[in-house]
Amino acid sequence: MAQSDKPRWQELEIGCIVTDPGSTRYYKTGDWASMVPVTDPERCARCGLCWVFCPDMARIRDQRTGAFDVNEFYCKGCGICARECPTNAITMQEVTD
Amino acid sequence: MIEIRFHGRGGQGAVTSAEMMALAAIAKGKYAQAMPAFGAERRGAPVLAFTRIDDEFIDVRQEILEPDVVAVLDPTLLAGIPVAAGLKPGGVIIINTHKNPSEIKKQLDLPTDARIAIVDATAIARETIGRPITNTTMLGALLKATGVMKPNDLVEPLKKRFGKIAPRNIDAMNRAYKETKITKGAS
Amino acid sequence: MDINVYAARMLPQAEYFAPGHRACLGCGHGISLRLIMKAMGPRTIVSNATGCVEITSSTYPQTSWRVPWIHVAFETAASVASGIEAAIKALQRKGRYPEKERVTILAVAGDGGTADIGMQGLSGALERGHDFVYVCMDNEAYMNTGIQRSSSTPYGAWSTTSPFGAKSIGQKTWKKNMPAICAAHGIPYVATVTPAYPFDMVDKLRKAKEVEGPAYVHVFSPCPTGWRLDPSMTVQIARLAVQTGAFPLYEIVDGKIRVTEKPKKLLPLIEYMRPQRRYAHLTEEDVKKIQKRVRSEYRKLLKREKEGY
Amino acid sequence: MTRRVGMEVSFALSEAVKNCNVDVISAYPITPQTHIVEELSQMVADGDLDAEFIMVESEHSAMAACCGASAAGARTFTSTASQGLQLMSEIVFIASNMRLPIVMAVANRSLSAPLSIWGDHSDVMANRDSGWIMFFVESGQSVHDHVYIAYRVAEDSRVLLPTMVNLDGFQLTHVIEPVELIEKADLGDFLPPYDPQIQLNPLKPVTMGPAGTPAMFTEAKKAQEVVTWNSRAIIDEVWEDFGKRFGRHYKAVETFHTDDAETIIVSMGGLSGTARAAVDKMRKEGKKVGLVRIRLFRPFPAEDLRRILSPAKVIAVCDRAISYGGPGGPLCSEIKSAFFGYSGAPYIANFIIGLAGRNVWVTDFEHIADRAQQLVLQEEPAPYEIIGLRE
Repeated sequence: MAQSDKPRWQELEIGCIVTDPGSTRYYKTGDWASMVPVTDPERCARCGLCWVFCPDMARIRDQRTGAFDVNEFYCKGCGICARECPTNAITMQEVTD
Repeated sequence: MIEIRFHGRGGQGAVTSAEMMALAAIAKGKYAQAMPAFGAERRGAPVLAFTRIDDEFIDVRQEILEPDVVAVLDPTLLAGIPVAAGLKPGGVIIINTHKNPSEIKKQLDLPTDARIAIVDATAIARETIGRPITNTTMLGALLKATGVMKPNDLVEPLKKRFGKIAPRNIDAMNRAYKETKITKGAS
Repeated sequence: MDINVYAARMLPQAEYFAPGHRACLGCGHGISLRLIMKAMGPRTIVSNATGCVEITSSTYPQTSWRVPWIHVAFETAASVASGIEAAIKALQRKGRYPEKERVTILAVAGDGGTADIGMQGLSGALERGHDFVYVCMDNEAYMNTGIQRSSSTPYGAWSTTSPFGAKSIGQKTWKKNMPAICAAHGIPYVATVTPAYPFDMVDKLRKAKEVEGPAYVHVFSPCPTGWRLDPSMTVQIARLAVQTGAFPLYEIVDGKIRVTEKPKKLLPLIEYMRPQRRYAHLTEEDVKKIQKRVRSEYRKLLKREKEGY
Repeated sequence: MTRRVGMEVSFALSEAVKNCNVDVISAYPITPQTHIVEELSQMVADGDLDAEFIMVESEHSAMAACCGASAAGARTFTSTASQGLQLMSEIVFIASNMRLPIVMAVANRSLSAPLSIWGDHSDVMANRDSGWIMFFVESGQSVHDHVYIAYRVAEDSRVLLPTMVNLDGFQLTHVIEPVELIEKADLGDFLPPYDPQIQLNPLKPVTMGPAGTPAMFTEAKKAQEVVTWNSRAIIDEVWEDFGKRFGRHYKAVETFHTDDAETIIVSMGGLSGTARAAVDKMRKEGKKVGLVRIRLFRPFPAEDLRRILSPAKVIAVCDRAISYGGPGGPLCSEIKSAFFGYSGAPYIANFIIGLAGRNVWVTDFEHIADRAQQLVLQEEPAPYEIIGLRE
C-alpha cells in the first residue's frame, strides 16, 4: 500500500539528513496527555521553576503578567511542574474532551 | 627474466638483499619485483626472499620455485635446508662460506652445469661493517656471479637504505665482488 | 526559598533542544538535555549514541536538534566525536571550515552506551585527549530496549534481565563507577550532575565546555518508566538521590575532587527507594545493606576531598 | 612529470593518499596493512602531509571516527584488513547509507579461525553488501592510481559513497616494484578539493543519521541502491578522464585474449598477474584460453561480463573465498546469477584458489583451464573445486 503522505524515495535528502533544525516542534505531543496542569495565576510566584523542570518545553510565560501556564500542544501531562511548584499554584486535572 | 632466491635467517637481511637488487634494477629502467616469503617466522628462523628482474612488465606474483640464482646468506642453512631445490640447469648458487668449493659441492644436490660461487661474506662483513650481517656483502658476490648489474648500480639504493653506515656496506659489497670465486658445479 | 528560584532566571532562555520529542512523559533526559544544551550553546556539534535520546529526538523526517547532530551507532558517541574534532582541527587549520571560532563537540550516550558497549571507544577518546565534552545520560538500565540491566544498574534493582526471584535479589552487582574510571584517564574535568540541581548542572557543563581537552559529565537522569516511578516524581527522586547519598554531586578538576552538594545529614536511603517499584521487592535487611554501602562510598568521597586527591 | 620509482606497494598507496591532501586519517594497525599506516604516520610526523592522524584503539572506532570526520567535511582515509574489517563492519554498512565519501584501502586477508595473517578475499566478501563501491587492484601502479580514482568517484556529488580499494595482503602490500608516481602537480584538477554537500557545521545545522521508521526505511534503501548502480556511469567517466590524463586505461572488466577464447579464466585482484602469465604460456602452446580481470566488484559489472563471457564455451571463475554451505565462491555465484535467464550462457566452473596466501602457480591456472574443459563434458554441473587441496 502506498503511503501517500510520506516522501517517495526520490524525495529523500542525501543520506536521509534532516535539514529543518528543531522540526519536532511541529509534532503534537499534547495528544499523549491524560492529565493537564492548571495554573492559578494568583498563586504563581513567577519563579519559572516549572519552566526549568519541564521535560517537554510545555511551560510558557505570559509576557504581560509574567505568570506561567501550560502549552497544551506539547504538554504530555507528567505533572512534574505541579509537584515542583514552590507555591502549589499548579494542580493536575484530567483531560476532558 | 632472471629469478633470484635468497636464503637467510630472520634478522640477517635477506629481504633487504632482495629489495636492493630490485630497486637497483628499477632505477636502471628495468622491471623488477622483490618480496619476502610471507611467513610468521621471527628473528633466527630460516627465511626466504625473492627478486625478479626483467626487461618487460612482470605478471607473475608467485614465489620462486625454479630460480636462476640462489644466494645463501648463512652457511649453517646448508645442513637443514635444500637450498638448491629447483635451481635451473645452468643456474648459479652463491654461498657464504669459508670452506672450499669441493667441500661445499658434497653438501649440495646441484643440477648439471650449475656453477658455484663462494665468498666468506661473514668474515668480510665482520672486518668491513663490524657486524656479521651479510646481506650487502652477498650482493657483491651475487653481482660477480651473475653479471646482472654492476656494483656501481647498487650504490644509490644502498646509500638510501643505510644512510650513515652506507659507505661500509658499499665497501663490503665491493670487496665481496673482488673476492668471490666461481667454479663449475656438478660434473 | 530555594536558590533554584533565582537560578531559573539566570539560565539562558534559548532552547537548542526542541519540543515535540518523543520521550516518555516525565523523562529525566528531556530536562537534562535542555539544560545541557543551554550550557553548550549554538556553536555545538552533537555526536549521539543509539539510545533513548537518539531515537526520541530524531524520528525521520523530523529532528529535535537545533544544532548539528549526528548519530552513527550504539557504541560510537566518543569515537565519532573524535573524528569530528580532528576534522574541524584540520579544516580550520587549512582555512576550509565555515565556522572560524572554537566549536564545542558534545558526545551524548546512555549508561549502556557508556559503561558497557561504548566503554572502549570512550576510553580511547579520553586517552587521546580530544577536545570534547562527553555526557553519560545515566538512567541505570537499557531503557530504550525495555529496561534491561546494564553495569550502571544499582545493586538490588529490578530490571527485565535482573529480575528478582527465589534465587535472585535483582541486580547482583554494584553500580560501575564511571566517573572514577574516566578520572583515572587523567582528563582535566569530570563531574556528576542531576536535573534536580539545574544551576549546578549548567555551571558544571559550562566548565566542561570551557576546559581544553576531554571532559566527562555523568548525568543522573531518572526514568519513571524503567524505575516504576510516578512520572511527576522525576525531579524529586533525583533530589532524594543526592540527599540520601545514593548519587553524590561532585567534580574532579585536574584530579582534585570537590563535593559540590553536601547534605547536612544524609536522609535514610529508604526515602529514595520507596517511591521506585524497581526496589519494592527488597527486604529491610537488603535496604540496610545497600544504605551501608552508599554511606561508606559517600564517606570515601568526603575523605578524598579532605585529603586533596 | 610522473616519476618512475621502485617502492613497496604499501608506500605507493601512501604516496597517493598524501597527494590527495587528506584531512583526517583514522586507523588501527593490523597485518598486512601496517606498512600503510606506518608510512602515513611518518608523513604526518615529518609535516609532509597536513592531516590529523587519529590513532584509535580499535578498527570499530577507526571507522566511527572516519564517519565523524567525513560528516564534518574532511577528506578522510582509513585502511584495514581481515579481523579489522570485521570488527568495523557494523560501521562500514552505516557509512554508505549516510553517504560519507570515505576511502578505505583493504589489505585483503583471510578471516580466523584458524588464525591466519595471509591473504585472500574472505574479509571483503563478508562485507559484500555493505554498500561501498569496491575496486580490486592487481599491481602497485593500479593501487597508486586507484587512490586518486577512488576519491574522485566517492566525492562526486552524483555519487557520495564510501569507496574501498582492495589490494591483496602481502602479494601486493609487501612487494617492491616499479610505480610511476603521480606527483601533486601532475594531479592538476583531476581531483578537486573536497566540497562537502552535507557538513556538520554550526552555521547551518543538519541532523545526520536519524532513526528510520518502517514507513521510510524501504525508501531510504531504494535511494541507496539506485545511487550505487548510478555510480557506474561516473566510475567509467573518471576512468576515461584518468586514461586521457595519465595514459593508463582502466575498465570494470579487463580482458586478455578473450576475443577468440574457448575457455576464459575469471580472476580478481593480485593473482590476475600470475593468471595472465599462465594464459600467455597456454596461448604460445596454441590453446584458446583467455583471461578476464574484474576490477570493479560493486556496482557489479554484470552486463559487461555477459557481453564478454557469452561467446566462450567454458568459464573458469577463481574465487579466493568460500561461502560455507552455499554455492561455493561468492564471485562465481554472482557471475552465474548474471547469466541466469539469458540464453547462450557458457558453462561456468568454479575454483577456489589461494586461501590464506596459499601459493598459486602458473601451473595451477593451466590445470584450472584444462579441468574446466573436462567439466563441461560432464552431464551434471559440477560443484566448485579447491585447487591444491591435499586429500
